[in-house]
This record gives sequence, C-alpha cells and structure tokens, in this order.
Amino acid sequence: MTTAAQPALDPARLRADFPILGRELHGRRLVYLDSAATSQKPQAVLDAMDAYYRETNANVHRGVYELAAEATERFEGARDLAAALVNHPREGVVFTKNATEAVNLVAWAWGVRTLRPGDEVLVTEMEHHSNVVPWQIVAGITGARVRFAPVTPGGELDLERMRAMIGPRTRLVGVVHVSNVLGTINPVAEIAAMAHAEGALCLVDATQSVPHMPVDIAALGADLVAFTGHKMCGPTGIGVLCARPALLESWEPFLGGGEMISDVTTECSTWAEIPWKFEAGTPPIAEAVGLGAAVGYLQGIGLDRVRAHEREMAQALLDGLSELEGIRIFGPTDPDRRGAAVSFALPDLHPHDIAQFLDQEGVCVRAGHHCAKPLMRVLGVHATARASAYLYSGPDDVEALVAALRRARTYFGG
Amino acid sequence: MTTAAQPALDPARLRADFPILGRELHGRRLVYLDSAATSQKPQAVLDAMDAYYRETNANVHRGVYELAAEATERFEGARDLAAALVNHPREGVVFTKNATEAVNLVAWAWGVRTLRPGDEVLVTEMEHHSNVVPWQIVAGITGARVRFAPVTPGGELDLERMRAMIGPRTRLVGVVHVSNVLGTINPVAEIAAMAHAEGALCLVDATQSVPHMPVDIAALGADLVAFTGHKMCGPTGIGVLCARPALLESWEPFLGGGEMISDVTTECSTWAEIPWKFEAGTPPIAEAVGLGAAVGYLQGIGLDRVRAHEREMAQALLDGLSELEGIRIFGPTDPDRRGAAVSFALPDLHPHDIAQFLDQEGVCVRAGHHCAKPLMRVLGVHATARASAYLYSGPDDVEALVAALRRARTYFGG
Amino acid sequence: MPGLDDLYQQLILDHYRNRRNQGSLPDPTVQVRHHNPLCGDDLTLELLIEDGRVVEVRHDGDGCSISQAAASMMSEAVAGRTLPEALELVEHFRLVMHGDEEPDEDRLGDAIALEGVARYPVRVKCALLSWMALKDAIQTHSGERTEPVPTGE
Amino acid sequence: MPGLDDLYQQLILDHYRNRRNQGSLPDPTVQVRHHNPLCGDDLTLELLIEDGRVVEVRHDGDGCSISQAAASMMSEAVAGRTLPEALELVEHFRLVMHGDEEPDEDRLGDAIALEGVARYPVRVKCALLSWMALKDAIQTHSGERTEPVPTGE
Ligand SMILES: Cc1ncc(COP(=O)(O)O)c(C=O)c1O
Ligand SMILES: Cc1ncc(COP(=O)(O)O)c(C=O)c1O
Repeated sequence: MTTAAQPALDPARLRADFPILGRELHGRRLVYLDSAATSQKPQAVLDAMDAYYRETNANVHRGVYELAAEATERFEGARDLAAALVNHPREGVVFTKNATEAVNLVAWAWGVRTLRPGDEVLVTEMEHHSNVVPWQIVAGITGARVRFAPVTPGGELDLERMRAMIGPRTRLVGVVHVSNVLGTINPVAEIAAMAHAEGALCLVDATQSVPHMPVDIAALGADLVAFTGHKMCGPTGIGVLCARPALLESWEPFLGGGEMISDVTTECSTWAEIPWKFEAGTPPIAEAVGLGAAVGYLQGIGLDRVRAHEREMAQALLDGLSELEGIRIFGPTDPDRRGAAVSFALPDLHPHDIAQFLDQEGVCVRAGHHCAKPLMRVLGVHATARASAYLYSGPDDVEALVAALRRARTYFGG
Repeated sequence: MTTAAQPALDPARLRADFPILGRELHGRRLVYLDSAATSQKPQAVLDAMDAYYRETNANVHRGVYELAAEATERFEGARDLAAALVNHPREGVVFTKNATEAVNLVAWAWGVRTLRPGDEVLVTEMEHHSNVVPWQIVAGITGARVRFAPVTPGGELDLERMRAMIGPRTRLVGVVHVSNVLGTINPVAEIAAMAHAEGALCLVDATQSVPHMPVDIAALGADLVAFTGHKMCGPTGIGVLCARPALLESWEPFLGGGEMISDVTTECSTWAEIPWKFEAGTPPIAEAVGLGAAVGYLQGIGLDRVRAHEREMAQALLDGLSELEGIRIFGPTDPDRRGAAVSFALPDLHPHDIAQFLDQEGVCVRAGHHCAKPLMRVLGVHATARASAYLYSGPDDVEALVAALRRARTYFGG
Repeated sequence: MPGLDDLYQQLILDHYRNRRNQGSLPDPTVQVRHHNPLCGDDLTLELLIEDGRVVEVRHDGDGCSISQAAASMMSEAVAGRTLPEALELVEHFRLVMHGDEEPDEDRLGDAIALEGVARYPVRVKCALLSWMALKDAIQTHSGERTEPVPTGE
Repeated sequence: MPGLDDLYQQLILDHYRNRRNQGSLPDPTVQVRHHNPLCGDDLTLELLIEDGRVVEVRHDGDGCSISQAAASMMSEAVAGRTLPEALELVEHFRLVMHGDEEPDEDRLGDAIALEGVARYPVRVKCALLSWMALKDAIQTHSGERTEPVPTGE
C-alpha cells in the first residue's frame, strides 16, 4: 500500500513496461485512449503467462505430480492476490470468464431460482448492458420486473429518487461503481446501505473502478462485486465475482461439470466447497496467473497513485476538450467525482468519423453506444466518442487528441 | 489435409516445438503422460498470443481504429479456423470458456427453457461430469429425467440397450465421442441417427476426439458438439460449441450483456446475429487467437497422422502395461477402437501412490476418478491411474512409465 | 493521409455535406426505419412506388458521413428503377462492400466512390444501412418481408 | 529419492502394510463414513465411547498409503483419550497439515511421521480423511453435527 504522500506516477516511464505502446499506428506514435474498452498489458503479465505455459502447465486441483501441484499453487495464489486487492475473503472469490459472466452467475444461480412475479430488480440508467440484459432475461423467465434508477442531467445518479424506488419488492440493486460512459463515480456504499435497509442485495459492477482506484469491498458493504481482468492490465478470458461467502454457500450451482462437484451418482450430485462449487470445468488457469501478475503490477505502483494520476488526466481531458467550440462533454465536470473516461460529442462530427480520422493520426478512441444504450437514450444521442486514460496515459496523449480533433473538424467541415 | 500414405510423425522431433518438454522433473526427463487432462502448448501457440498482446491488443467488434480492426480480424479468423477444422459453418461456432460451458450453454439456453416433466435426457455411463451434472441441474429445475445408457464389461456402449432407451420422451442424447477414462471411441454417427429417429437432439462431447483425430461434424450428423482449447495444444480459457445454426437461431440467449444484443431499451432487448448472440461480454480474444494457432499447428501435422501415431501409442501402452502382473486395464483392447488414454489399476497399489511415485521419476500420470464418478461405480473402483499420450509422446515414454511402475511395486511392497 | 482519403473520397464528403433527397415524402408508398446496432445510426427511408418503379426516394436520420453519403448516393442511384432492378442493385452493392464483386460504375453512379469502404469492415455496415433499408422497403411493399421477431423480455 | 522418502517415511509404509485397528466393532457407539471427493478414498470409522472417553477405534475402507496409514496412526493416537482431548488432537493435526503448527510428538505418536505430507497439498486431504471422520464421529455422538445438505438434483 502506498500513501497519498508518494510521488506522482510518471506515465511516460511506465509506458516502457507495455510493449504495444512502442508500436506505431499509421506512422505516428500510438496514442491509446481506449483503456475503458480494454487496457494494454505490461511485460510482467505476458511473462507470467508465458512462464506458466513453459514451466508448469498442467490441469489444476487433482493432479498428484509436481507440475500439477505447481500449477495449482500459481492458480490458487492468483485467487489470494485478487482477494487481497479488493479486501475480500478468498472463498468468496469466484473466477469467471469476464465481468459479464460474473453478473450472469448471480442472475442464474440466484435470480432464476429465487425471483417471483412482482419482485423487482433495480438497476440504473447508466448501467453497462452486462448489468441490464441478464436481469431482463431473468425477468422474462420469472415474471420479476427490472426498473431503472434515473440519471440527472449532470450525469449522476438521482439518489433521492433511487431511494424512493427501493422498497419491499426490491430484491436486488445493481449499480455500476464507475460509469464507462460518463466517468461518474457512484456512492456505492450509500446505495448498498439503501438496498440493505429494504432487505435487498447490492451488486456492484466494479469493472471500471477496480483497475483505477483502491476498492475495499468490506468498506463498500456490497454483497456482490464483479470485475474483469482485461481492463486491469490482465489478460482476456478471466473475470471475478466477489460474493459474500454465505450467499455462495446458500445458492444452487450455476454451471455444472468437473471441479464443482463433491460426488456424482446417476441419481444426484453434491457440490464442492465454495468457491469451487461455482467454477465448473477447467478454469482459466494461465489467465488467472496473468491476472495475479497484473494485481502485483498495479499494487507495485499503488492504486492510490493510479487514482491520483487519473484525476489529473480527467482534468486534462476536460480542459483540453473544452477548447473545442460547441463540444458537449458528458458526465461530471468535477474530477474528484469522476474517472478518466470522458465521452463527448461535436455537433458537426459523427463519433464514427471522429474515431476514423483520429485513427489515421495514431489516436485510438471509441465511438458508439459503449454497451449503454439506455443511457444513450437518456443523453439524447445515438452514440458518443470516448477518450479514456489509464496509468500509461499522459498529457501528451491529451494534446495529440485535441490537435487531431481540430484537424478532423477542418477535414469534414470542408 | 494429409493422406494415410504420409510418413508417421516423429514425436521426438515434435517435442522440440513444446518448450515445457525440455524441462526436467526431479532431475529426470519430463515424461508427460497426462495429455487427456491438458495438453502441452507448442511455441507457435505461445507466440501467437504474445504477438496479439504486443501488436494489436484491443477490444473486438466495435472499435473503428486499426488496432481494433486487426484484433477483430484475428479473433474472427480463429473462428474460421475452428470451423474449418471440424467442417462446420462458422455462424454455428460459439466460443465459450471451456467444453463444460459449451454443454451448459445447451442446458440453459435450450434445456431449462424447453424440457418438461416426463421429458428425458439420455447420457451414457461413461460421460464426463460435464455432460452429466448440467443435465441433473436442468432436470432439478424442469422435472425432466436423466437416464444413463449402460457400458459393457469391455468398456463399450451397449448400443442395443441404448437404442431401446431412446423413445418419444427422449429430447436429447448426450454422448462422449472418446472416453477420457476408457479411451473408447464411440460410434457417434450411429447414435446421432438413433436420436434423430426419435426426434431427439444429439450432443457429442468431442473434447477427447477433436485433439486426436479428424472430426467432421457434418459426417457425424450431430446437432451439438463441444470441445475445449487446452486439450488440443491451445490455451486455457477457451472452448467451442458447434451447433446447428438453426438451433442457435431458435434459442433464447444464455448469458446476457455486451456484444450479444442488437438493441437494449429499458423495456426489452433484441439479440445480435448468431454466433454473437451467445457470446456475451468481452470474449476470450487472445485465447481464440491461440486456439487458431493450435488448429494451424495440428493441421500442419495432419490429424490423420496424429491418429495413426496415437493408435501406435495405444498399442504400446497396452503392451507395456500388460507386462505388469495382475494389472487391470480398462477399456477396449483393440487399438482401432480406442484412443491413447489408458486407465489401469494394480491390485496392491493405490492410484495416488502410483502417481506420487511416478512423479519422482519424472513421469506424470493422473490418479483419481477423472470426473467420471458414475463410470467408476460401473467399473467397481474408487479411482484409477491413467496414462494418456499425445503427438509428442513416444515409445520411450511408455518404457519410462512401465519401468517406474515396476519400481513403485517394490517400493510400496516393502 | 492517403489511407483516409481513400475512404473519404471527395465525392463522399460532398454527398455528406450536401445530402440529396434528404427529408420525407408527403404520401410515401412505403416507409421503413433501420438502425445500425453497432453504432446507433438511425435511418428512415421512404419510397414512392408507381407502376413497379421507384419514383421518389427520401431518407432522414442520424449517422456518420459514410452512412449519410451512402443514403444520398443510393437515393440517386435507384430513382427511376424498376423494383427488380433496384433489388439487383442492392445485391450488387452488397457484394462490392464484401469485396466479392467489382463495382459497376454505370449502375452505381456516385455510389462507386464507396468502394474504398470495403477495406474497413467496421464501416461496411454504415455504407450498407440505407441499401438494406431499401431492400427491406421493397420487400415490405411486395409483401415478402418477414418481420424480425424480437425475442427479448 | 530423498523427496519421496520424506513423504513416505518408513513408519508410514509400516502402518500401511500392517494397519492397526482395522476392521469393525461388534457394537460401536458411533459410526461414520467419509470419502475424499478428489480421489474417491472411502473410509468407515467406528468408535466405542465410554465415560466420555474413546475406548476403541476401528477403521475400514479403501485408500492410498497415506490415508490408510493416517487412519492406523490416528486410531492409536486417540485411543483412551477423552472426547475434548481427541478433538483438540484433531485440530492440532489439522494445523500441522496446513503448516500452521509445529507437531507435538508426545500427543501424535507415530502420526508425527505424517509431518512431511504438509508439503504435498494434494495429499493433505488423504492424511486428514480419518481425522476429519473422527471429529465428525465425536460431534455426531455429542449431537453437534450439522448434517451436510446435499443440494443436488
Ligand atoms: C471427455 C471430456 N469432456 C469434457 C471435459 C471438460 O473439459 P473442460 O474442463 O475444458 O471444460 C473433459 C476434460 O476435462 C473431458 O475429458
Ligand atoms: C462498466 C462495465 N461493466 C461491465 C463490462 C463488461 O466487461 P466484460 O466485457 O469484460 O465482461 C464493461 C466493459 O465492457 C464495463 O465497462
């Protein structure tokens, strides 16, 4: 753990850790401003996975021989690292394939088996589809209802209206910790308390917070927390569900197969202990090892330093983009209340054209609905462009972005 | 495609492609005879994943910029490779996290939504848990019944009794193509025809066939085929479900989230085209790239040559193990009817002790129930030891195994 | 910037800045609304069909330069054509976008300028949006359209 | 082969070859059956309890050398102990297996030879099987056992 007194991180120096950032794009320096979609990977993570495959690849848990024991140790060691990162007991840490599966695990293991007609699941208008669609599917099967807590014009949750929507019928409140479109940091501890006051569970989508700031699940008081490896310097193919162990104990399993059983007869089966009860089949072993290395990398830097840096980057993006006449910037204007994913719209330029033009200048941004179509409707747009920073992003990236946007205007303006 | 006339493959030469096989185990040459649990990975596969992360890592499908377009091309290119390997249309190829999820996808997308009390799912006594437990879970939810087609004392399916068990109530027949315990190659085309004659679907668990022999899904006539990346020279974290496209079209989705939608409103959602409708969230991108490289590696050698080699290896294992007095070898004795995973029991030696002793001699074998507890009951054992060969396994590995088993007997016999 | 200018040919930017046949018809024979789920582009297309011919075309909506220019170019390319001709042209354009056919300038008119889009798979859907809407509109008119069934909720 | 001999100490092989207290009791106070899901090992344990003491122990079943030897050693180590002493010993042995406590030879007797198993995580469950069965048996006898609920089907 680092303290606030530690020196600011130097993104230009950190870039050397990320092989891809040495590459050029159309002859320009690669300016990667799409870390909210997926982060780049440091050498340490690639090395950890490579070493796993070269030294000790074997299937985990049941092998007696040394290779299998080593593989199991690295795999379960990654679980300890992930657990420690977010201050959660390790038996409550389930490895999934991504954050989306983590939410679906809750939807199928708990929702489909528990929800009844009249029950409500409350999510917010700023949720990513991964915290909306599973609940719509479950609602379709069970007859429960999905409701949406409103977003204010300033791009924050309307807490009072949200509180009013939580009642005795509410069985679960799902909320994104940091919005991938607006950047908004939501007061999830307060929302968890609101949910608990009515006996509802609280599921936090921490996909955009865990990579970018210290997250302490015990302090948040959330029952269920989902995040994903590929946005936190880790590999694709792995996500995490942190669940209160007692919940996992009480739920029926989701995926059935090897590893998650205690006994199987032709009559019935009994389940393994948690968290393995929810990890059917060969798990993403190398991916867990890579995620563990990513956690080590992030902790070596210090998540509070990452957060401090991204606060600066959010400010720099807000300032830089504001220079463009007529621009509309979505989400909070106060960098203390937001992360460094900044969506914007230019009246005369479609996000697709922006992203295409910027690409030619070596700048990667995302254009589209960012898997948040309900929010797009609230914002009254079909799509936005989004620039999102991470620990390797610097002011030079913001300058490149703004300069390229100016040229785009000229190009399309004619 | 290679022809039967091509020269036999040389495992000793192929070993050079697999970095881990250069490692020592307890000071001995690593004799890896646990490929049925997971295969080792050739350098080409590690390189493909590394190159993906170093050159073009980006989230797929929606990114406008060049990196994202390249990532999408490599990811979707891997789907083409997987589709071509098993002769299946690409829109019927769904990437999952492992074979287990592939079966569960069918169980949840189809089974839970379709099965009714009185309906039957027929699996076999030699299924891996991944083709048993999902059906037990679905049966628990829907009131359907899971039945088990019997295995003969010779370790084959009793086709006549199986046929008699398939009737108008049968909705799905699940069968393992090659048993991971017995090595038995099942006549799945015949079984698919039996299922179809009664209007049932046929799901083939091809986890132990696709890595080891040419598999042509069109020729098998199966509706659903599952396999897994890590047993076919590919990475962990990826599996494949090949489904008849019309089935995928007609099913409700399984996991909900990003990528799998066409539109999301607060009222309801519509789904993306197949196969993406069944791929929610960020897919295992690097893993798909790795799997594509594995397919390329296997096709470069030729799956028919792999099969011919493993037939030899099965014979060598059967011959070598038969030298041990009192040994019980499970599964077919005819190498034409089996793969190169050979389970055995020694009357005086527990499988755990075998595996532990062999480890010390550098030999990796598996001991346990191999996720096939119903079969263990049929065989009347709690566990077996299993040696399983792959394309890098040679006669020297079999010699090392048999010699070590002899020494184990002395050691424990006292 | 040769790559970009290859995609955004002058003709495209011109159609984007000055869209032909934008707006709506007082009394359309058929109207369809399409959207591109990937980027949220949204298009309303109206046709006036008389004696088996596309007499007038109007398009309106929100989209990137490629999708807007494509709609503008399409509206010019199909005006006056018989319904079978128009459907043939849609298919030809689709094959050009997927790199499966050489573009036929005589029939495509300005839309030939979209040729370069084929090298940008993500943008192909933008260029196709209005053409697919046209196909849908004609098939709706001919009673052939099978309504896509939303299987949600 | 120092590594292996470290795990399979002579004492272990001796108990494996000549199991103490194997079999069953004519009239056990309590009987439990445990299995190790990882390897399928199976153990039936019977206790004769009198005046709050474990008077006799019998074990039977199928398992590897470690689990069989552990059962044999356990049966010697607990015979004659009071129930609280026996439970304490189970907890001590468990901590030793997890590397969290130094083994106390006075109390463990021959079972001290299992110390080396702690370095083989997969085998720890084998060594613990009989001890966990003992704990379960005593708690069942004392009415404290909460039946594990099979949540299958
Ligand atoms: C026959 C068979 N089916 C299914 C599986 C499950 O594969 P996975 O663990 O990759 O899901 C295995 C391997 O464990 C297997 O051998
Ligand atoms: C806020 C948020 N939640 C969930 C997800 C889904 O993550 P994944 O695609 O890894 O499942 C994302 C990213 O796409 C996200 O930004």
